[in-house]
Amino acid sequence: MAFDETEALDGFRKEVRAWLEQNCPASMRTPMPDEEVVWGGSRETFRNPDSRAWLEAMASKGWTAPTWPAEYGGGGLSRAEARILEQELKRLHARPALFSFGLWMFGPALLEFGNEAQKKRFLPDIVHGRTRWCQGYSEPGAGSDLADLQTKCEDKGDHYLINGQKVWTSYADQADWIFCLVRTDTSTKHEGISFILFDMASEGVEARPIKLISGSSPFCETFFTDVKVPKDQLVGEVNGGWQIAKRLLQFERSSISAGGFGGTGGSGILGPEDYAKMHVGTDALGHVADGDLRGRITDHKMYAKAFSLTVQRSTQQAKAGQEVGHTASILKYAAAKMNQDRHELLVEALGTEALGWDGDGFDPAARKATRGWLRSKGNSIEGGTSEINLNVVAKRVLGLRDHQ
Amino acid sequence: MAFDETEALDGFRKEVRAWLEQNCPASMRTPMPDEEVVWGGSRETFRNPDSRAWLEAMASKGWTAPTWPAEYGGGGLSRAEARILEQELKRLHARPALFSFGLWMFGPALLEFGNEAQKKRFLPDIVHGRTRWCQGYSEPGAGSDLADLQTKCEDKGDHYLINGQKVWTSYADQADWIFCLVRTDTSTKHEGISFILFDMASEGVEARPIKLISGSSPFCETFFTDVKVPKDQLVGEVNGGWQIAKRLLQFERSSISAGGFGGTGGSGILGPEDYAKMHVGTDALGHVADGDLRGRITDHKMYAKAFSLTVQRSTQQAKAGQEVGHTASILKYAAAKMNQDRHELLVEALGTEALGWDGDGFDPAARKATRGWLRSKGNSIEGGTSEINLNVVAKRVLGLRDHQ
Amino acid sequence: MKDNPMQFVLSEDQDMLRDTAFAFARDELPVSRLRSLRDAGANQGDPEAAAKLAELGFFGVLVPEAHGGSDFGMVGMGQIMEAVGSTLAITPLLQTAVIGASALALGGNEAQKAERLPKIASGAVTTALALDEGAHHAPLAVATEAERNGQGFTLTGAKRFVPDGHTADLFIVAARTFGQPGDSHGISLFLVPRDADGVSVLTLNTVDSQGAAHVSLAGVSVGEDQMIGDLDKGWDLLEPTLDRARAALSAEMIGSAQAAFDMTLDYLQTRRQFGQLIGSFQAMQHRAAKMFTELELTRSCVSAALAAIDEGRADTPELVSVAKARASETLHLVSNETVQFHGGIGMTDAHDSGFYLKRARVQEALYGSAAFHRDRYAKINNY
Amino acid sequence: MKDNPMQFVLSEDQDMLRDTAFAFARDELPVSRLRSLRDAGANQGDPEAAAKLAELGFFGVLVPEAHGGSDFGMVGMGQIMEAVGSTLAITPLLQTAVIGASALALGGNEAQKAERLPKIASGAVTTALALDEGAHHAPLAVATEAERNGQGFTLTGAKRFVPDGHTADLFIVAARTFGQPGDSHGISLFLVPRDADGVSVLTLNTVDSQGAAHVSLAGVSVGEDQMIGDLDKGWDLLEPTLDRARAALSAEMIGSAQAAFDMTLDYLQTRRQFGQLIGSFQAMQHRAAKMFTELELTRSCVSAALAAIDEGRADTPELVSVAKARASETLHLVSNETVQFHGGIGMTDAHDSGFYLKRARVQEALYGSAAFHRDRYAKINNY
Repeated sequence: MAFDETEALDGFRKEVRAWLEQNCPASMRTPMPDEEVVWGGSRETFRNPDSRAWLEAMASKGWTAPTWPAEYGGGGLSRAEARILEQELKRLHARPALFSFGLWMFGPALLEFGNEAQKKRFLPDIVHGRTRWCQGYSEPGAGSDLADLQTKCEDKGDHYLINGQKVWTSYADQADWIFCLVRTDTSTKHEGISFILFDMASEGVEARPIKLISGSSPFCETFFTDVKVPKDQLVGEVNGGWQIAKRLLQFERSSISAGGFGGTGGSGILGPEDYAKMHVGTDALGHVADGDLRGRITDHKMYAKAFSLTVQRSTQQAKAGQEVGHTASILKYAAAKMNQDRHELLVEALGTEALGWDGDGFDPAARKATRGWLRSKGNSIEGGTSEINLNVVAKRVLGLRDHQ
Repeated sequence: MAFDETEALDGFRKEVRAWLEQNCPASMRTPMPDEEVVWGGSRETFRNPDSRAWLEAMASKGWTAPTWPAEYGGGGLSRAEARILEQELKRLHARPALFSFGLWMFGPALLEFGNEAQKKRFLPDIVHGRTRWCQGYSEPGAGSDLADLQTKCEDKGDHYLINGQKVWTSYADQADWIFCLVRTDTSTKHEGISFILFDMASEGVEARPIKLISGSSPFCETFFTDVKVPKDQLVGEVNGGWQIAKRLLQFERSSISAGGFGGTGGSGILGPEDYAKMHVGTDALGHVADGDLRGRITDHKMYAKAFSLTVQRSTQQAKAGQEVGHTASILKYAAAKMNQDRHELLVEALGTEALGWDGDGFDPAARKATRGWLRSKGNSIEGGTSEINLNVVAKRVLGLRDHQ
Repeated sequence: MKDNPMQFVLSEDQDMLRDTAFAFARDELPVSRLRSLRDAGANQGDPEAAAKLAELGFFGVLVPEAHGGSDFGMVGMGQIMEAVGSTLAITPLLQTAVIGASALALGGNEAQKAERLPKIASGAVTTALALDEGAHHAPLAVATEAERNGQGFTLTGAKRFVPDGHTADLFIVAARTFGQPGDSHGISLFLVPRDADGVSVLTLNTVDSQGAAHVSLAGVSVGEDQMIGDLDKGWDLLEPTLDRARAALSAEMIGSAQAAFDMTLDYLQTRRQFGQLIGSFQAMQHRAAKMFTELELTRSCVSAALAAIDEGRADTPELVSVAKARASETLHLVSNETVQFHGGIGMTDAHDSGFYLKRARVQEALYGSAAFHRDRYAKINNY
Repeated sequence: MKDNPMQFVLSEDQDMLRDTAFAFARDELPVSRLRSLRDAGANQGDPEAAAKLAELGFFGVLVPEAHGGSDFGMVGMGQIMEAVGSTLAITPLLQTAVIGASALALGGNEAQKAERLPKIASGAVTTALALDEGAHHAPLAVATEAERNGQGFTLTGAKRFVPDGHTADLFIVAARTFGQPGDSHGISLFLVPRDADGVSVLTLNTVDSQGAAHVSLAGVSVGEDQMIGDLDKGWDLLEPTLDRARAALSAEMIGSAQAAFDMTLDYLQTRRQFGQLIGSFQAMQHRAAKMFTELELTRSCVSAALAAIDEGRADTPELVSVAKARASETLHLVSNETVQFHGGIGMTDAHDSGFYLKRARVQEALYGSAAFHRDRYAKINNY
């Protein structure tokens, strides 16, 4: 890197550090409890008042979207500068100012596929956390076969008319706007899909939260009945939505296999081995008395170790510019298996202690494990089922063909 | 049952018992070592001279094939009489006088599909153990897809000319004659197959024993080069061989899942738990010290117990006239898994003691287990692979359909 | 004795009983009933169902005719348990018709039998076994003390997760009259009414909505005549009673597993993806075929365990452990695959998959997990 | 220390070494070579291959430069082991280049290093670790006695299944100078020439045709100067040496597993059944994808174990046990599926499937089965 460049970056670092010292409230430098996460949008309550100031400060610099062009409210930073900002934020243990599907998924896609007017209109509100977006993809009839979607979008001359139903719409009941896949041509499959945006407050939109086997969830069923949508809210070409959709899925997949949403993080800090020692008992050496269970717990822990080592390996190899697509392709499947096995072992080690739902008489941590166990069953379904993952590995990675 | 009938049967029993006392040599009432098994045919050596007398005596009564019509050398017994003969033979712990694919597989099929001349010509020699038969079914190219066979059979006017290759032909190097599936029409698949018989001593027949990963085996590769076969040795209609073949397969499948040939019987009398106690060691209570291995051994033993109980159950239900096809359909698959798991655990429990091939330094019983372990890998392949078994269960039993 | 095979074919009477039970479960106790009880708060049992079961005489199946039962045996009881298991019905059958009836019929004295058994057979009284004190089944670990006092014993201890503990009229309490936790000698069994002084019951809201209770005994005094079986020799009565409970539970589990599998098979034959029935994908077909294989194998073990008890076979404990362990593994597999095969819809509370998954883990944990019974089987076989 | 991630990306030199090793294995030591050695009687090692490996300097990878080695480290050694594992080559690398070199480099005194290491690096001397005395790996169970005599020690005992015991020039014998079998304190290591008085070697014909030997020591006297490491403290040297052997063996195993998988994948893409490539059947595709997943996960564990040793990480033993256990489970799965996927042809001696299956069980048993390392991992993590 040329000398003056390095110098410029050093300067930038100083500047950032000073600004953060100035503008990052003390409470924003502490670990963040779930309820203080800021998702933005019209329903945001800012449980912790400092989080509002922090968001406004960051947004004023465009640093909630550091690499987006400044003209759309972004930080306009180079990759190098963005990395420095990231490092400095880490240095302070600063909380993320904003969680947002707009920042993670919709924004990047709009930058790539949207027209000038759309970018000017929607991106700044994302940067400032004024608009919260949700994703209208899955449908009851479609499931793994996403492109089989049926939500109808008719051209009514001066507007589009949308009728249909979406499912698994995360936070649809909390969002202000939705980016949505609709069918504009019923005569073909992938080539009949368009990508459209509309206000969740529009006439004819209804979102009903879905209750899971593990209890309440961020997911909704979302119904559209004669929803009118201005024509300038369709992104890209009519019937050209599928490529935008696929691009977006990449973001979603990666965030799930990295243990992002979907609660793959696991439940509580105690592992199956701890609960086994506690409830099954220990032998003279202080080891889990049941060697059968102990062996299965260890088999799982080794699998989990192998998983985290594989994440480290592919990250390092990617940094080194090596091809890691093959390795990465297995992570979603393995992450689901790992988290499900872990919870099965937690439940087994906890014995009857894991059989509580609510009310008294059970250790709350154990109840959390029970809910987590039920929720983990979704890991091999959400964001592409394990069966689909295995198909992809077999075909794209191993080069196995379909029946001819 | 009518009175006089019962009386007749009692009479028959007395008669059988007296005859057996008379004609079953003492040494034929003792457990039979492998090398004294009598397969008959021109190469039979009768290691134990008594076995020749015993075969001749039984054959003279037609009791090697009790229910076959007397005119073809059989015993001409009713089911009820045959059962009595069976009971009386058991009572004496009498050895089977003859092992024979002719008796078990070819004979019954010929009775059903052969013409009068063929029955008169071939069946008596089977009853008397004068002709030993082998089965020419599988081919290198076909594998699971048996009907894909390519061995060519051309009509040369006064004879057939056969060219091609068979594989997995059990005891082809020991047999006198072969019953063989050949292709008489290349324009269709199942409807182009014929069932033909010929002398293994014919010009152009060569049988080479196949060495398995476990060592020597009864299987052969069998080559046919311009083998001339008289036209009266084709059974049933030309191109009508497939239904005969299927009928025969039923016999083979059942005998394999019952642990018949293929050595699914397992190796030695000691089980994995015994070797684990011996080589892994025991705890203060005298239990296998490694709880991990102990649990997996027990899981297997329970599976084996479940298997034998299932065989008992379906046998009883069949006797009671209940439909047991569904239950029976899983036995071949389960038997293979059971025997393979058992041998894997034997090998694991034996540790380095299971790593011998031949020569000194290893317990012979352990070496037997090692060979048995290798041989057991064939259990999920021979007589229909486990994959084919699962397809059959899914489609015929569970009613799942193919892609439409 | 071990060699003559037990009876796998049902008698005509047992067949009829099975048909009756399945028809009743289907018509009167469908899964939708569990759902509405759950939505109404649940964890209160299902008295209405219990009353109907009583009318059918299902509580008397293990009660001698002399005491108002039909003495129909475990094979018969197993058919009923399988039926109620298939619809996840909430019933007092396991705790009352199996455990209560068995404990008294096998170990009660004439006075106790005459007083209690008719009420059990008629469904007038429900019982619950208060045994385990930790989170895992460990019948020998009983620490609850039974101290002699003038007219009988004083019980002090805490029982965790007592099934039906929140609804039963009468507890069968395992307590220690001698020795240390871990000893089989020194355990005695006592009948304790739920309303006795010193008994306190904490109702538990369980994941499967059946409910259960922690029961604590703070100096509860019981009369000499409330002891079932001989002093210090409760184990001789407790173990065969537990084996009956385990066999009956295994029958309930095979019923649940079969029903979940049938529901899944139906979905495989109707749900389409990529323009094909999902049941036409070979990977799904093989997994379904493997589940079917496990079900068939396990069904044989359950039948054998039930028959062995009726036939008084010496290898009963071994066969019971095989049945419970295999039933646990099979139900575990099937209940997981049921959710996975149904995909997203299977994850929703609106679908029944979750009910089978939740009940399965309760059934697995009760009276010994698969690992417990593998260990027991190995001990019996001395390795 | 445990938190800074170890190095997964190969250096340029390591990459070159890997390429050289794989090219050499492919060209000079293909599986067909194992077959011809086997057909010729086998169990005699492969001196010709050893000579070529020596020319390439592969015996000196763990030997300090001062003693004629390249001191290239375990990551480098692992690349070579993976390469020879991929073709099931018969080599003295594990016993000599890994174990012999490590024991002397880590624990030898200057004189021993100066005398022995150059010969090891040049391939002039081959070594074999005579450790286990039973059928299962149990390094603490050493019972062989080393009794003090005038000028040194007298060794008496029997070692079972010593890899390369039938070919090596020099044994590294673990013997007890103090304490009881089971104690780590009291084990000492000695160098014993195969031709020493009292040493008798029984060559074993093994299932994988590599051969091995039972070695008995009947009053073998060794000089004080033949002890490696400190008296009674052999464990401090033996354990890190074993961990290097286990990591190297795991690398060999991932090489074997990957090669068997590649052979199977090739068959899936060429063999037809029912008019379709067998690799186009979904059940086969899913099983292949699962094997690939296991291979990728295990590869990471092997790389981590090798790197951890070079980086001197505190969690090396734990990572080594993960690598060996996972390598065993993965190779076990792949070697079985290789035969099954190939069907009948895979069962014939004429096909290579059997060679992978047979070698796999030897590799699994050596220096701790998966169960041994699960237990070790659990102990290290105190549960």
